[in-house]
Amino acid sequence: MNLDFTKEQDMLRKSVAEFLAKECPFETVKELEESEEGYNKKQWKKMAELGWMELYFPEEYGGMGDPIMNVMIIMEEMGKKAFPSPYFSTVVQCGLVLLEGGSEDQKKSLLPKIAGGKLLMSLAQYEEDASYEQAGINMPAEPAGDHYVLNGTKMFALDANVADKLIVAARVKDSGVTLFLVDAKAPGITTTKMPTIGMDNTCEIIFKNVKVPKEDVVGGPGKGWEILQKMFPKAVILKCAEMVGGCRETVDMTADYAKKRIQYGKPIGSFQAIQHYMANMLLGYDTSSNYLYKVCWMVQEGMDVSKEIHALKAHVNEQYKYITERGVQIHGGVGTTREFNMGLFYRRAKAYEYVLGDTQYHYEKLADALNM
Amino acid sequence: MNLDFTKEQDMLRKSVAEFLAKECPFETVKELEESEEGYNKKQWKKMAELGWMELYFPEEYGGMGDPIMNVMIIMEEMGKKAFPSPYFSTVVQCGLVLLEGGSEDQKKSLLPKIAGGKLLMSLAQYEEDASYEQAGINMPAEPAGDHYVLNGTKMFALDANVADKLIVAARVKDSGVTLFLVDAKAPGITTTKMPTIGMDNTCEIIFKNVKVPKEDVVGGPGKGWEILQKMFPKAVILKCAEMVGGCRETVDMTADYAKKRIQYGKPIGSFQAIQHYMANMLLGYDTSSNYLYKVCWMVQEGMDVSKEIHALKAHVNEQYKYITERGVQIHGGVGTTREFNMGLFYRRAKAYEYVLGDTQYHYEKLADALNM
Amino acid sequence: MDFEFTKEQEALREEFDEFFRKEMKHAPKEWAEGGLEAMYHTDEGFAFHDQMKKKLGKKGWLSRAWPKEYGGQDAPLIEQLIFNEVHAFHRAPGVDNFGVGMFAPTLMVGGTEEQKKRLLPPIARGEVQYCQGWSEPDAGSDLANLSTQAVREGDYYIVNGQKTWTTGGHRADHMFLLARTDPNSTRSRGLSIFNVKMDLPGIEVRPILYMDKGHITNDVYFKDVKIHASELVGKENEGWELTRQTMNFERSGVAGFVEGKRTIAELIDYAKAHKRNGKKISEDPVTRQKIAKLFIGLEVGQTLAYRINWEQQKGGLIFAASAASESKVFGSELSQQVANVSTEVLGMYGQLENSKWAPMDGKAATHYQFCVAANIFAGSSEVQRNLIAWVGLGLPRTK
Amino acid sequence: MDFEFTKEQEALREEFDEFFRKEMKHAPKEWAEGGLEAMYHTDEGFAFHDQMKKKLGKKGWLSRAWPKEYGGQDAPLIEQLIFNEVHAFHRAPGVDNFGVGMFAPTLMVGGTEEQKKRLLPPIARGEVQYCQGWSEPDAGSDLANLSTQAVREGDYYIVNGQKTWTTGGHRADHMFLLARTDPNSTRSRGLSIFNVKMDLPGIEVRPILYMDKGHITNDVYFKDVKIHASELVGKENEGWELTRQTMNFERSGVAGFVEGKRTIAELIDYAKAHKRNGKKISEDPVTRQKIAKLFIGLEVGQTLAYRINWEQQKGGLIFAASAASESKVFGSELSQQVANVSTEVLGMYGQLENSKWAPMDGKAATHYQFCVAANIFAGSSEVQRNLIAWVGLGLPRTK
Repeated sequence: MNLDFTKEQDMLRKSVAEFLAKECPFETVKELEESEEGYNKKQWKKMAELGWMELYFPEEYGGMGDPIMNVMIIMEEMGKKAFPSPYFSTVVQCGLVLLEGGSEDQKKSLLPKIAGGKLLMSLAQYEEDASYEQAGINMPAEPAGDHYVLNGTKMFALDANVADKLIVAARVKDSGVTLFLVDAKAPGITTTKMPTIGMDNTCEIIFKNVKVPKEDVVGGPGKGWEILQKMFPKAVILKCAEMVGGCRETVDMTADYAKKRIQYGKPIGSFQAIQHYMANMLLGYDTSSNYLYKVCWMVQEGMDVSKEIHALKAHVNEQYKYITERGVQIHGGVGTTREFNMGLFYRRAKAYEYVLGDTQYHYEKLADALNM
Repeated sequence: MNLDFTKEQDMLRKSVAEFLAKECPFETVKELEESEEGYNKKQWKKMAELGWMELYFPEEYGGMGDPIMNVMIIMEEMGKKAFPSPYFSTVVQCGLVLLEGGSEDQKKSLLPKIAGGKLLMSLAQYEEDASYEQAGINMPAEPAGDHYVLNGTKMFALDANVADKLIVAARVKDSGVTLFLVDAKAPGITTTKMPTIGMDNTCEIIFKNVKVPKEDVVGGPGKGWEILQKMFPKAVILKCAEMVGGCRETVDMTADYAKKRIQYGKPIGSFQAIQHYMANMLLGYDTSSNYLYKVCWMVQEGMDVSKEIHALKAHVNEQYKYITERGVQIHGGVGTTREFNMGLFYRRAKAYEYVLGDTQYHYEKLADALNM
Repeated sequence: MDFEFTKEQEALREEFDEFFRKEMKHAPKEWAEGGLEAMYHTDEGFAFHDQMKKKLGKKGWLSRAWPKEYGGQDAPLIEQLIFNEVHAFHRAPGVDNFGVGMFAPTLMVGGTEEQKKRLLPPIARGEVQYCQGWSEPDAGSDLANLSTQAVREGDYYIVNGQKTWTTGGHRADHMFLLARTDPNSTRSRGLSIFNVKMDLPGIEVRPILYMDKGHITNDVYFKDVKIHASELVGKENEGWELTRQTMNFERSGVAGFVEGKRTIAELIDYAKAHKRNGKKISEDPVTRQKIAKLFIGLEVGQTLAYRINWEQQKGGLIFAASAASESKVFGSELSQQVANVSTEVLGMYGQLENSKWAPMDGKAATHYQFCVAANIFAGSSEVQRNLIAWVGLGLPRTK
Repeated sequence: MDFEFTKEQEALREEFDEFFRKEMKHAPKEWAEGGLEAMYHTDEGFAFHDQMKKKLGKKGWLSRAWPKEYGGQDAPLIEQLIFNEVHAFHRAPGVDNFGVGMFAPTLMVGGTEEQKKRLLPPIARGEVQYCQGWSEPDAGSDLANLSTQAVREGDYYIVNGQKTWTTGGHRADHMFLLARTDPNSTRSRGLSIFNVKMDLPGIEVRPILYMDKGHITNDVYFKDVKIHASELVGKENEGWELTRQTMNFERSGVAGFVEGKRTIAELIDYAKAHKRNGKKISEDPVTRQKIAKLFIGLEVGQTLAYRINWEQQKGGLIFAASAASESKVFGSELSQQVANVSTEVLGMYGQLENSKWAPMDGKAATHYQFCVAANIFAGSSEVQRNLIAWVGLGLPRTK
């Protein structure tokens, strides 16, 4: 047992933190939130240059073959800064789908582009009934000669408005859920940003007779759910890392405020009610972060995490919401304002609950995994 | 709208409180809990003399025809003193079943005896699967000439160990749930007290070829569930009254303690954490008592309470548990002891949750009533 | 004990209901999201409020519970409660809580005859819009720490300082201001109340944007603002005591519970009408129990509000003071639960702001963001719990 | 970062597991309900503990993590954690936490060579049973308020006063006592630690019965008790400081999380094996989610305990101190949740004390009664949260 990060990992964390502190202070975060594109292209390019995107891709696809824990560190730091970018959709979700299910050709052609910051991607999985389950994927993909034709509507697709390519989950009759690589600007595609509490790039995508060549199926017809399931635990861990980073920042920012803000002649952090809220917040962070590290390690080791992955997402969902909610409460009025930064985290906590399954979904899946 | 009790009701409350304070201090409560019979016969006789048992029976059955709110007042005061007696089983549950479903003969012969304190009764409804539902009543009653034969086991019957008569819910083939008046000492009946957290008279009753004459059916074959349902809202209100009384006593006793107990040089009631717990406790009491009064009034007026009765029991269950649990916490060590009285209420809160449906049951029934 | 409304009261309820049912058909689309943002953020929303206010004024409904001598109808407090229930159910605007609910009582208790005659009628007629000048940057929960100064010079007071969290300050034409008139005083002594016109020279209103960029509250700066001495309400230096005498006006908090009930009724409708994973959302037992719990809270909260109204009517101020704090903290935290459960039951749709995709006009996401403010403003939940412990239970008042 | 146990550690776990699996077959029926009551209430229960303690002593497992110079094996703290996990999983007795866990570290840090040689071996061999003489009627959460006096007279200290909540005082042959040796001192200064034989003249032990009549704790009265000066541990008047130096012994709280996991595994088994209203209890979604939530708490708690153990091993005492408080408060409140959910899932059976009718040997009802004590004793949840805020976050220490 060795629960310390390596020196290299500490250095990586430091470099990410320094970059973000310099490149994307909270004022910039708010500007990006309000922009149509929702991210900054120059920052994106620099991140690619720093190697953040190629990090965990195998060397043969232009990557560095780093363990997932290094990506986790990057995501934690992004979470601390409430940093908006298509990293999760492109590098994590679509990158993993390609890695787990793509053909050699697909990997060789796309992964290096992702690694180089030259390709943005979005995963279009969910549909109108907002189900996280396989059964919720019902958009038809009709075979027609050497291609498929997609018709229907995808919802809640992250960063589809800026993506170059989409990975679309659709149902092929008699085969099942199938993933398609689709040009985001292909004829028949209409992408619209939906206004969300996260002020992020959550999109509706309407497909009208969109043709996809058969060679752009990822992993073969009917293999879609299996591939998504392979991506799932890793993506959960990395989204949780982002949330845990947000928890840490919220705890720190709130403790600072509680030490400085004077009411009734003393710092509000000396009131027992505030101390007890903050004790709970720290507990929420410490349990979340340590469990994150453990489950990340398990995935890295190839261990079964069929229980742990649900426990992790549910716990982190609930703690992030709790910590940011108490963070607002302790800050009082300023915590509710756009000017101050507390609201950034409070809003993200709710938005991220919906990414890869909300709490109730994970409770139920965990109960399944516990053989109940 | 007039949310005050009448002067007569205030006087009734006072007289009940005074009687119990004199006759059954907490030391006596503990002795009774430890006794096999679980109540005091002399007290019971005096209560009858004071008219507590005849109160709400109609005059033609030896009663006074008082409104149910007066019984509610008695139960609230009993709850304050954690008073153990077969009042709920005999007067409330069985009294109401007879009133709602009994024949004139049955009412005329039994209600005056109950009113006079000369008859103890117990309702034997639940069975091995511990269901609160009609479908949980499966003990067979086989017709055989001019009688029925009961075979099976009833569980969680209150005060069956001291009862003279039982009302037994059993299933008659092709008719359904049927109630039987059964002599508690009839041949073939074995009654055993079960050790419970409430240290009360919760019993198992085994029936082995117990013969019951057909005239001892209450309300006719297949009428059992309907009669139980008529008893149900009134009994819930009165059990809730007992719980609300316990909430009040706990809040008062804990506030007193918090004002007197010194730690770190000042009363613990001056610590913000304790103040906030106690604010929640008072809120729990105030919401419970006012809602109790309202729903009791509705029942008294013959109004539909199909939503309210479930809301009431669930809310009072949860508040009684919360209030007593925090009561123990604020008392610290002494709150956990047999010598001090806090534990009496803490234990009862859990025990009473199981009477007439636990919280989860009532949530689900309320959802039904909300047409979900 | 009797919870029944009289026939007259039921008729009144029907009259209120019919009025709002009709009027709310004209609500602009900005109104749909609900909450303070609907009222203060957009011109359309505020105009809707302003028109409704005048209509209510014409009906005399803004001042029904006021004494007749001040232009009211001496209606019992229970009628005010009925009005509040119907008003809340329809999520209607038209009541300027700062003017009608707070400043008018202050005037009735502490104003001069001249002030009452001059200031009450426009409030009753819905012609003015007030804001409340209390909070300051260093006086949030600790209101007694106010530092805005009002210095007497001849017939005027010269005011300097900064107010903050001034809800609707950018929409108001009047403020009732709490300022320090005794420069040597500390804590709650030495404060005075003023009626202030917002267009006086030296007053500057700057927006504070909410986390979702909504404009509700403001900073209000005073630089050598001259306020005529006739605008001092009550005795100089005794403003704090005066505000404490205005508590026996309807403050049961019933509105929040009624509105919550409407929200969960809408949520139930949604859950019954929509499927997820092939099953009606309303069939999911966990969802059912979550909603059942909310309903219970709203039921018991509403009943507590009735009790508060009753005790206020009787003059039982100590119970009413503690219980009003109970109603406030219970109501605001319950409202937060409603927001939480709404965003959960709607699933991914719970994150959507008002748009063509958003169920319930995006109320869930909007409410999720605004509910936290309710635990902070108008006495934080911590302050309320302190008060309940002190007033309701007599626990020692130490900070 | 690496959460893996070495092969040697896994073998050790296996060895512990085999031992307890075998030994627990001999548990008397009184043991079934679990908890402190099983150990201290009945003679049979205590005898089982006592025999197990001697067996563990013989194996050297009570002192594995002690330094070799004091008879230990210098085992890394992680091995202690493994032992604690297996021990907790089997709900086994045999570890006198007061002797092994608390007094032995005190001796190692502050005892004289003579004391270490005299007192540590019997503890390591499981031959003695300690109790802790700290709490007093006026010093519960506020331990520094102790008033029991120890006055030096010649070679002896004369002790007068009263201790309370002395867990197992009626079963112990020794007490480690905290008493005031400087009569002019207040608060935490002027206290000293003594090793006290319980059979000394003038010591009287009187039972305090728990709310269910169980005998676990005691009042212990001291009347002119003569304690030889050689029993003073550490420097006179510096007992408080000494107790604070013993924190780097395994105190991760892992045991509670492991036992909780076993309890919910049993609960799941019950829910799968029993039907209510014609459906397996385990199929009820509300029950499923309640149990899932408990599992999550236990998982993350256990992982936090690993972190604490790791930081202690590294000597990261500040984090470990704060996190040990976190583990304590989280663990005890979670244990309470386990008790709540158990009594709920069992339905009416949840109220049954150990008897032929009671599922899980009546553990649910027993646990429901005892879980509240865990939030109070050994540092109440309020004290723990204060400490977390002060130590873990540097918030100002005011009371």
